[in-house]
Amino acid sequence: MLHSSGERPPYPRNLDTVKHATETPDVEQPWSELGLKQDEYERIREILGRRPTGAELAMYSVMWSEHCSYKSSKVHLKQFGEKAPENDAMLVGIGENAGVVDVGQGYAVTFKVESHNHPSYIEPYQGAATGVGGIVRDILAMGARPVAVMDPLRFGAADHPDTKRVLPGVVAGIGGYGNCLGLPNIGGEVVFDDCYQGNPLVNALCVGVMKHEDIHLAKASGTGNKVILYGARTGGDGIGGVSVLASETFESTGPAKRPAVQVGDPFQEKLLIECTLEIFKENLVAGIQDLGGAGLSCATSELASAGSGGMRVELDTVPLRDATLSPEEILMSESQERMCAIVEPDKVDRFLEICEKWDVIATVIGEVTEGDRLEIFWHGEQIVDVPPRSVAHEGPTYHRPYERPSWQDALQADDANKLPRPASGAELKEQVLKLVASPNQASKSWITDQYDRFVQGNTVLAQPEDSGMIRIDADTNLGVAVATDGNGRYAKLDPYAGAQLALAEAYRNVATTGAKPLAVSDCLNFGSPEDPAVMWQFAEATRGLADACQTLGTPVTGGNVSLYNQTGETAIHPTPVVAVLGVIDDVTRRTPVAFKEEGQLLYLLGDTKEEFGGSAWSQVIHGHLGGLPPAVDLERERLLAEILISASRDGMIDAAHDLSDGGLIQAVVESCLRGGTGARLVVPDGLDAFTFLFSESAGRAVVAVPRSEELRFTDMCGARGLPVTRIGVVDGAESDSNAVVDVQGEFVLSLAELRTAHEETIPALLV
Amino acid sequence: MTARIGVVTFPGTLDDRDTQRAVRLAGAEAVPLWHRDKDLKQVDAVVLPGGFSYGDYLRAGAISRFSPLMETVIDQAKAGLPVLGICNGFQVLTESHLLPGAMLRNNHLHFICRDQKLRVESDRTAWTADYTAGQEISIPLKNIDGRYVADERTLDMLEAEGRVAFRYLARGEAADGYGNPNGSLRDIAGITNEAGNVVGLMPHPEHAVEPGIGTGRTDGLGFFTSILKKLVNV
Amino acid sequence: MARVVVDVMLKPEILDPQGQAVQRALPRLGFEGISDVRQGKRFELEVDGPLDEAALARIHEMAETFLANTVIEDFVVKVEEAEAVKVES
Amino acid sequence: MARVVVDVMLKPEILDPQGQAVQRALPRLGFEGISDVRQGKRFELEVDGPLDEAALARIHEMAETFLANTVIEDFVVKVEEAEAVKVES
Ligand SMILES: Nc1ncnc2c1ncn2[C@@H]1O[C@H](COP(=O)(O)OP(=O)(O)O)[C@@H](O)[C@H]1O
Ligand SMILES: [Mg+2]
Repeated sequence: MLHSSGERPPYPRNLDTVKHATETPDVEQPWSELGLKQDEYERIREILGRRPTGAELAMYSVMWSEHCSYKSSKVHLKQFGEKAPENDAMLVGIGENAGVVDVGQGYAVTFKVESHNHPSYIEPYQGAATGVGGIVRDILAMGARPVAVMDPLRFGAADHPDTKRVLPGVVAGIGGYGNCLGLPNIGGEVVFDDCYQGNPLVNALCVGVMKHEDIHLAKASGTGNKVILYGARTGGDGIGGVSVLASETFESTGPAKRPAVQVGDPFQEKLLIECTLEIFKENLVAGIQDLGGAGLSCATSELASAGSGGMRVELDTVPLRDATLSPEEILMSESQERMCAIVEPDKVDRFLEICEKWDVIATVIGEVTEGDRLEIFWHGEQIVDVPPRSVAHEGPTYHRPYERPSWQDALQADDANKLPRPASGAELKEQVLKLVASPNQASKSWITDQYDRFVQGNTVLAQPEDSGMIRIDADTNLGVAVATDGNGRYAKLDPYAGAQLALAEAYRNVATTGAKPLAVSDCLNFGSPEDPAVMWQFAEATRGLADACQTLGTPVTGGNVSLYNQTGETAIHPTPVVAVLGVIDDVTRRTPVAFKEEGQLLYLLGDTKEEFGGSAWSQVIHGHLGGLPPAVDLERERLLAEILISASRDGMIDAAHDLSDGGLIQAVVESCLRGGTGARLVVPDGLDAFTFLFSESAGRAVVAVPRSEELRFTDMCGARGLPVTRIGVVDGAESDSNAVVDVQGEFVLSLAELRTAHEETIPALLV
Repeated sequence: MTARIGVVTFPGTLDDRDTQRAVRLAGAEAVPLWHRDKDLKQVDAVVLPGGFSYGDYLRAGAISRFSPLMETVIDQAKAGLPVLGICNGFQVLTESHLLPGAMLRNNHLHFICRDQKLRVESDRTAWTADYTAGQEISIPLKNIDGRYVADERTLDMLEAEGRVAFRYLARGEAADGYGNPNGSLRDIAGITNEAGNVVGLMPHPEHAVEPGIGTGRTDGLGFFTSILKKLVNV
Repeated sequence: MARVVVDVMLKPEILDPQGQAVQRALPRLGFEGISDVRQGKRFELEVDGPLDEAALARIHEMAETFLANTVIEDFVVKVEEAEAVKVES
Repeated sequence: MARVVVDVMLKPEILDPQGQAVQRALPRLGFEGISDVRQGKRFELEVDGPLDEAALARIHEMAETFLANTVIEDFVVKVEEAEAVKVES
């Protein structure tokens, strides 16, 4: 096995030059061990008109892996471009390291969410840490200063012993890396479900801010321009990791074959950030690319492919941590904390000077050439001579078969609305307590308190608010908000609707805090694309997301696909995680979640129907998953968002919380706990108490309205046609020990009791 | 003429720009200082901000302590230059032996971020004159190596000489910002040297200086107004 | 009672940012001639009962499954006896 | 080239929550009979040139001023030779 530590690659140690490859066409090559299929290997031979050298084979194999080439997914991802809504705010779309959105006042914001699932299962701390490191470099490579991170996470059952191993390690890794970089963590998700046992999902998002004129692209142009590799030395980290980690299931990878894991060095990355920003400021780069999966293979071929000329690289000039690395290994190494820049010759000295100032190693490793070949040399001998596009952008495309699974009908027919419901106020009360204490609904502060949310001094909102919000200009109070959401249970019941519900929820979360949703990034976590049922889920989810983005006017700007999340035959729930970015002109107008002022009126916005398919209630009380997810009404989501934004801008509401998993009661309890207040609720006419409290109908939010604003607010909702129902009042303060959640005629729960139930679950499971 | 307050950047410092903002908000001039320089650019006071200088590798503050700039800071601090060390800066001060004791991994072994309640124990330092002894404030705490330790004799001496500058407030539940967050001995959150010019603490006053941002409180502004008044009155 | 020491070091091919930071700092402190530094962990275990084969085997298993993460770390189990060339404490 | 090892441990009177956490976890993992665990650091230094008195004295000074914080930690400098009762790697 190529990547098991200590062993050498299975091909000849003596240098396999281009000349040698031409002369020895019949040499056996380990294309299969490197994850290539027979026809892919044949295609490489066809492109080159000869057999590839070992180094070329290494490059093609990593770049044509599922992870780098999106070969199974790209026919579906195309829709994000084809159906992209007109949006003047888009400055850079899909295809670059991350999309860029205009947020006004000359500012541009870039954001992207990515997965680091498999590595985090093997080595939770380092896997998660390097996941953060990777996405931060993507953002940096666009020319932006990274300003915040988020971490949507999914684990197996909360009480499973392996969750005790994986979760604390992942959280420590995300915190250890992000905290050390000085990036506030402003939100994310923590979801537990059996389906993620053995396949935890560790997604990481980063947001960056720049001025329009600072946008940088990953391309190498200008003959004679220098290629500079800077950052950490190259070691044997994760060699083969890209192809092996991302394209095979774990079943086949016993401990003996465990691939090398990358270790992150957040301190080095912090230096890389400051150094790069200073280099940008002095306008010293013509093109730039981070090194992530597939390392130098990826960076050099992508830069050359996107640019106008060719590229020549002297691979033996690459600074090494391990002098015994072969050229193939150097090309495939995934050593972290490295960047590659294209620099005009007369700017090289200044570039190197800035690197020296920040103690960052920088080396000129090559230059942009005339022509259109990527040529790589090892001690003067040519080992790579390829058309870069064929490596980076013209990899294989699969039209994998997909088919609606046979079990889908039975699953949808297993209607959650028929489950036994609580029959009395006492039973309702018991179920409410169970719900707010269940691992998925419980407070995540044991986790999120391990993340620095204050650093950089611009955090307006952070967890547990509906979206994270960052001020980007201290003089004008311009800010951006981001929320990430995904509900694998909904998506399992209906992947098309599930993806739309994920978008709708993130969109709603952003609007709830007062920001206007602008753009989307997504991380699509699925099982094996070789299973037609999984491929159907994938096709449905992408179609659903693309359609919904079109309707809501929020284009997908970039994202990531993670496949093969499965153990044996069993795939995870299809889990599209959607991030929505919004803008707010004045962050002082943001709407928090907390109910603070006694006497304020509580209004429910939107329609509540009997919708329990995939609900938290069906999971927590009945261990059930079946039926249909809540109906999607995107026009309603848009209207609700407009109302929430207007109400925040005009000071009509003091608090708001979107309704999602757990329904109204979960939202009200969270807002009360956050504000240290109680609430008295009245079941509205036409609804039964159970549906009122637990339904998960989409397109809803609860708001706290000062009495002086009541008329103005309800008039606005009425005029625009949004259903608005008065459901109660904020009453009682925790500090006076008289706060309760009182659902009149049904039950009363003290806030203290609710707090204990909500806050003690996670620590009890993990400590 | 206003006071010039130097803010040091070591490799891995995170809160330098935030500290500069806090200094400016208080009305002073913020002067960036670079770890490789020996020269303090004639500043009237120095802040060593928070972060993970050198990644906190080896021990928090251990490597920064040997920077060229710190040699000057150590000399001048002994001669009376006001120096404030926040979080990582506090760790640098103990590693430099400008302040006694040491900082260790939190007793629960986790990074902790929260709005922390503190009591200002001494208003006689250069950095706390705008508070009154006994005043309770709330400012962000965020660290993993925040457990203050020293031997009994040192602790007794600090208490006897009134050199405990801040204590974690032990009332109520830990979850709402009360309580000793990390096992620091005698609930010590910050201390001062004998002369009162050198102060170090783990929580972050520079992250509580603007309404609506961070915790939304401004309890930390007093550090910067205190030093400004002292310097301008001199 | 006996003392067993388990030394856990990152595998040689794995990046050791801590050791690297220490090594880079040394020349600045005036210490030349150290060409590499690796930083690892040392566990000192106080073992009740006799330190027989079985006990050592158990400790070895503990080191392998718990004290070290063998994906990235190597470990050595030693019974503490008269120290080697101990220079000072 | 010679290898010098510096072991740094917290002084006995200083609380070692890392060691304690390890010790508390052991019974849960089925390892009984470990009455105390302390966790410290191990530095492996590769020294260029001869390892004479002078070199060792310098390393000792380095350990005292830099590798350990003697306010809270003790250290031992050892020249690595044939290992002690090494059980396995
Ligand atoms: N892993 C995490 N990292 C950071 N914040 C998190 C994480 N998990 C949950 N949160 C935060 O906790 C809060 C509640 O999460 P959740 O109930 O999923 O929000 P919502 O239902 O509004 O999408 C949100 O502010 C979310 O950002
Ligand atoms: Mg929400």
